[in-house]
Amino acid sequence: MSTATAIENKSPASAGRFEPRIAAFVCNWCTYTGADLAGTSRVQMMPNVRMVRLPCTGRIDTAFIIKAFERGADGVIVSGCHPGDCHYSEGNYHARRRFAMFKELMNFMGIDERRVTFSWVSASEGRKWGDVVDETIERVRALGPFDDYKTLLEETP
Amino acid sequence: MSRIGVFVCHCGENIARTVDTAAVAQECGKLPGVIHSVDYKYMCSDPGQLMVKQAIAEHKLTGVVVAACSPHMHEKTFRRATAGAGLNPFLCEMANVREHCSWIHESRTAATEKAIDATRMIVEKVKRNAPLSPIHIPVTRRALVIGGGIAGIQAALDIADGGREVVLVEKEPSIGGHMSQLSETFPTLDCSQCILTPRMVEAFQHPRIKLYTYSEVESVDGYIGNFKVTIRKKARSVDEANCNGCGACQAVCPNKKIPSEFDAGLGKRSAIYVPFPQAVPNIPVIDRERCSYFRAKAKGSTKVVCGKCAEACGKGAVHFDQQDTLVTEDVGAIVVATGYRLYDIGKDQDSELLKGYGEYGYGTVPDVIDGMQFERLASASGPTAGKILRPSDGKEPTSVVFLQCIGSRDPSKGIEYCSKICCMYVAKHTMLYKHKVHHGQATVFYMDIRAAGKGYDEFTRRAIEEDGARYVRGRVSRLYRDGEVIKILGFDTLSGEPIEMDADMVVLATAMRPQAGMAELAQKLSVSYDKHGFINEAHPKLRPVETNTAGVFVAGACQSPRDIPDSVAMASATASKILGLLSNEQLEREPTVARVDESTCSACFHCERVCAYGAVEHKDIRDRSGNLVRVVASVNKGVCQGCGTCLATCPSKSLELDGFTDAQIHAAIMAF
Amino acid sequence: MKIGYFPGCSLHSTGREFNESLRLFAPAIGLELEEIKDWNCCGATSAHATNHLLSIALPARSLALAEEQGMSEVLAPCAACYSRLRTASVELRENPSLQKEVSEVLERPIAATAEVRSISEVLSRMTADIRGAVVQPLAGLKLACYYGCLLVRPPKIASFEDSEMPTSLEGIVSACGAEAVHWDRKLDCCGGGMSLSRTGSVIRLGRSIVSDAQKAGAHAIVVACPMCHSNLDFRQRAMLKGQEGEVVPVLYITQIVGLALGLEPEKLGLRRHFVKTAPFIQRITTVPATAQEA
Amino acid sequence: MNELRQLARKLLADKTVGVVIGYEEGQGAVTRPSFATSPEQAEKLVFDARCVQNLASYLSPRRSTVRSLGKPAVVVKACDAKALAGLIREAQVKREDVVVISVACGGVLADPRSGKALSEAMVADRCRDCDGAHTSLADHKVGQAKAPAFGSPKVDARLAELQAMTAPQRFAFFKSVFSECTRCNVCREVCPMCFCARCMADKSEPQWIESSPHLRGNFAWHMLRAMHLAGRCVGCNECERACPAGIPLSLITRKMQKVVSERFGYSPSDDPNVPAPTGAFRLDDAQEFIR
Repeated sequence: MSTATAIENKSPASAGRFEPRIAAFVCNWCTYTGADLAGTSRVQMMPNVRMVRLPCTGRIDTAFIIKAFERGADGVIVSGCHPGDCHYSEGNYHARRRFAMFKELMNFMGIDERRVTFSWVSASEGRKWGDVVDETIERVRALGPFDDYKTLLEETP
Repeated sequence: MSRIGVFVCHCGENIARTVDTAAVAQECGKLPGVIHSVDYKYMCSDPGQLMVKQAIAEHKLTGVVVAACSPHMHEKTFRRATAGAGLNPFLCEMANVREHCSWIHESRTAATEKAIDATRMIVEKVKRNAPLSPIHIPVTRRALVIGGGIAGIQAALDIADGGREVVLVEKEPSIGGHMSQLSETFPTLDCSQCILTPRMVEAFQHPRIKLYTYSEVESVDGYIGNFKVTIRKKARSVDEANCNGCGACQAVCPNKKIPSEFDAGLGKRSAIYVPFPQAVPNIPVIDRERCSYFRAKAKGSTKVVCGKCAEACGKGAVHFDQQDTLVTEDVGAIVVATGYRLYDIGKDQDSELLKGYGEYGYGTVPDVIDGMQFERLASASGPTAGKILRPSDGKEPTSVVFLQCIGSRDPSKGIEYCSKICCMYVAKHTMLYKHKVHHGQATVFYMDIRAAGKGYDEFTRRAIEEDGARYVRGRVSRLYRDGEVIKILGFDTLSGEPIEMDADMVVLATAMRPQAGMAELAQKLSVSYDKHGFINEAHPKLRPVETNTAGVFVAGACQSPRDIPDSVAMASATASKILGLLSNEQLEREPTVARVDESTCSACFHCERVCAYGAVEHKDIRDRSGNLVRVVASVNKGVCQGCGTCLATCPSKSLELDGFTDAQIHAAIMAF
Repeated sequence: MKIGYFPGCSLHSTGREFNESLRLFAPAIGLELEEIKDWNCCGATSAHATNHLLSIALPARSLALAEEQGMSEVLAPCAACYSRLRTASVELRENPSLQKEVSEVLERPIAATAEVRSISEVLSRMTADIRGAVVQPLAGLKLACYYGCLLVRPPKIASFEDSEMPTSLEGIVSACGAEAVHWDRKLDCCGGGMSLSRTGSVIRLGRSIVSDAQKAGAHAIVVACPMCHSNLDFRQRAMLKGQEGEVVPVLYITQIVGLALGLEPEKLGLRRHFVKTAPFIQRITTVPATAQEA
Repeated sequence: MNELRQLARKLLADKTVGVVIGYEEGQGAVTRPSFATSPEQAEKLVFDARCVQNLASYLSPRRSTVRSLGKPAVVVKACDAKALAGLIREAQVKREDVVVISVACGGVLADPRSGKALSEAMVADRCRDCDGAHTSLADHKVGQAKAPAFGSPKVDARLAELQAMTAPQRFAFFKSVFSECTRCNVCREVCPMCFCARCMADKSEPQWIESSPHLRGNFAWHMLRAMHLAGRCVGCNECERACPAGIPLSLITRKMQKVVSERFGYSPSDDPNVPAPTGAFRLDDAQEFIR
């Protein structure tokens, strides 16, 4: 039995519960470090998040979020430094405007905005990071798989 | 074709307990482009690093992925190992399978699955990593200090003593700043000028300090290590080289009734003047606004009016036709030490935030003065030769009331912060008053007594217990003149009783504010500042004397209210930072910086607008014959800090951030 | 000028003369008062100290009625009513969720579009009209204009003029031909609603106000608040017990304007005061000739 | 009309400009953009309710052919002026490099091919909330400005309808309209603010927006287009007019315009000195959606 099959068999998904796939785009200085702290503090959380580290939320293009959905994400977390804490002073302020517009656009397009969590998690908020992760997973789990988006390609007339 | 090596670490049991590291290595070994995939107990150990180095050589790896702890922990370690094997260190990245995986999950299957995904995403990213080399920028090994108060003087002396040249710019005719106006200093009551004057002279005579007084910074170009500063030397109307400071010109000046800035308006000076006897340099300046010669000229009169000073000068040093001159200085680092000014309680304010004090008659009640004026009254070199006398009638006040927090800690007046020094100097004032007027009674209205500092609380206790200052916790709601006395209506919040009392003189501990024009200066330096105009430090705890612009540092009360020891400590801290910076011929910087694809840049300059560092420049594209074809954006690698905000803002995706390129991020998402 | 009118309870009881005098002279300066139909208590009594929602909802109801009745401005002469109405209006505008909540409580929409004005604001806007309508200039009269607390404070609510150095009443008084004296107690507290519960305090506070007006040579104190009036007028005898100096009549600003417009003191309610106003009225009627010439 | 021609003639005759960008009669009773390079050619200029095109888009540096004709004078309506201001704001056009001829416009037709007269029913939606005033950018003003009075834009009612739907209903709606999109890129070509030398949608390495006309790529395209235009779109609705698939693009642009206005207090302006909301921020920007 290959390892892959072994994983498959023991995967929680096989227990019948839907396990959403969540992509996380986080800044290096606050949230990534906060998630490191969650690790060193052994804050337990659910394992459904896959993280992409970026220097700053200012770097996070909304195309990343769309691409994540295209690649089968059921939910997305975008997280960075609290206002005033940005390592680059202002990156998160620019990002905040961009995210505000994107959030409204998503909602308008009929993409359930609960699929995306925007959060500020500082380097000292390991516990908060765990909460953000678990809340997002539970919320997206309740919403179910994002089949609407996943099937877009096949549904094209 | 990529040749990636994957190295999965057990971290003893830290990772291996929850993550099936062998399975991770095995699965990742199957990924296209991965030609070597192993797991090991401690990748960061010497044998572990050796494994990486040997694999690079043996398998001719083009990229290294270490699935281990956080990159914040060991990225440097593995990049060093990678470089040691002759591969560009930036071709090595880490997948975080400890802090972000094994430590936070219990399910071995789920954690293993996650570790494989995380490693795969990094593998795909690394396939698109490019070799990068650190950026080297040359350094001009001199520094500029803006502001010649105690902070600026200290910074200049420390840098100069450390062996680097300093350009010290002061906008007033003399260096010395506010400290030169003070009588005695807390908590030791030593004479301010006695400790300051030697420093001023030392700065003046220092072979490595170039002093520009009566000068201001006109513009600043460039970036860390390479600033070009234009300084406006305002026309003194006196030839600095020729003047010997004899003072004959001041003696003959007919216009002697001008309120002296140095004496906070309580004393008088002439139109040609040296601000105070110990001024450095001891060279007068003509106040052109008030000099009869210049006033007549400004009115268009062709007749020569006055000119007595020029006649009196034995050295022919008075030059009425002197003009402002601009000089340029190249420096590698800059210290902002522009100090403070005091809140004016008047009706007209220079900021919309500030409201003034209508309840204190907007500053129109006689014998209501501010702390600096009291300093001048108490100073032996002051207008009353150190006697405490009321400005209105010269009588000795037998009751002086001191009000703390005037403007400070009062959002309704526009300032919510604490000015920090007032509790201490008010205590000092009550003592100086008691020492000079033995039968006098000092009363202080305070909100809290903030006397944190070495010997500070003892000092305020002394004011109360030994020198009998009466401290009333509460605010004064109204002040007005009632015949000879000033009526004070207030409230004692400890007893809960309203207070109505008379005073002969009232001293307001008005809030400390940044100097006028701070916003303009900060913009010239592209450093950030708060709504009050205080310069923002780069990090409130860990980078307290740096600004968000590399190479620009901040010292003293222009950053927030500071007392003398704080200002001096900050100044020395900036000096040590700068000496470190200037110890190199070249600066080396991480190559995580943005660059522009000039072929697709549309020159909309959105990038320029979002750049917090002013790193985006306009670049002219010319054809072979030198004709301007178009303009594009260009990133100055010396200034860019690598946040990448410009990338997400660029509509045509014409910017890239080395280390975090779109292709790298895209690949990671595609591997999700 | 037509304006919505919120008299409030005081102007129907202890401050009757405030209401009567205003209504009496208003037509002469072209001020048309349109009383809000079915207005209710402003909540100044105790609501604002007991329940925040109630303190907003009570005045909000009257404001909502004003809106329904098409009023863009509402004059509330009583300083306490003014303060409560204006507080409600400011808070409702700043806080959409409160607006929603209040609207639900009232079961009617409320947008707080009607601007709440004080008597000093409205009359100081109309000084030209007043000046034009004066038939009995109050020349030679020295008046101490007294603001008290709520007319100009807190600054966030009563933002119409400088809350630490207001001058609107002085402007109105000058338009009537009188001289506004410079004095120091015009913003002091009169004791407000403590008249019955802490009479001692009211007398002590009032004494300092009245004495300062005496010292400034004022012939009368001018007020724009029924509470100030009742404290300074009704308690003045007690305040001045054992003190030197003449009593100082306390008049509403509207009575002053009424006198200048030549209206009968009787009809302006001047006979209802505790501090006799007859000597004061005497002064006016003896100066007209000189004043007219001047 | 004579006034316009006279002005164009003069500008061309005294060589103030090399080209006057305006409108001329086209085939089938519609007007088309006109590029008059000589005083004689100025005679063919017309302006009336059929002149729907946003001529500011011809000033975009992408239009190198137009640029080669020399310094342009451009005929602008109030809506076009906002686009021109946008181009100046974003450094694509220098104010001094263009002569602005503002024409009084009482509204244009939604469909100039209809041959109908301008009326409440026939007017272009964007004219409904236009004040019709001459732009402050105008170097020359032609005609007496008058505010068209056509009631509020119909797009707002449609927006409200969409807003009233559930999210899945809206998703279904956009799926149905985007399924018509062939990615012909006309919306981009006609947009005065789409001046990028290389559109991000044409970038292939990496490819953020799939280029084939399937629903997944279409969603990415229309969402990212909306993001790129947010705070920059001037609401000229040329994209919607030009779209051969009849996709109601103004729903999206109008929605984003409202978002930007409500959140950042910015509305399209014909003053190039009014800073755009993107690339700027306020410390107290609302962040109720951020945990």
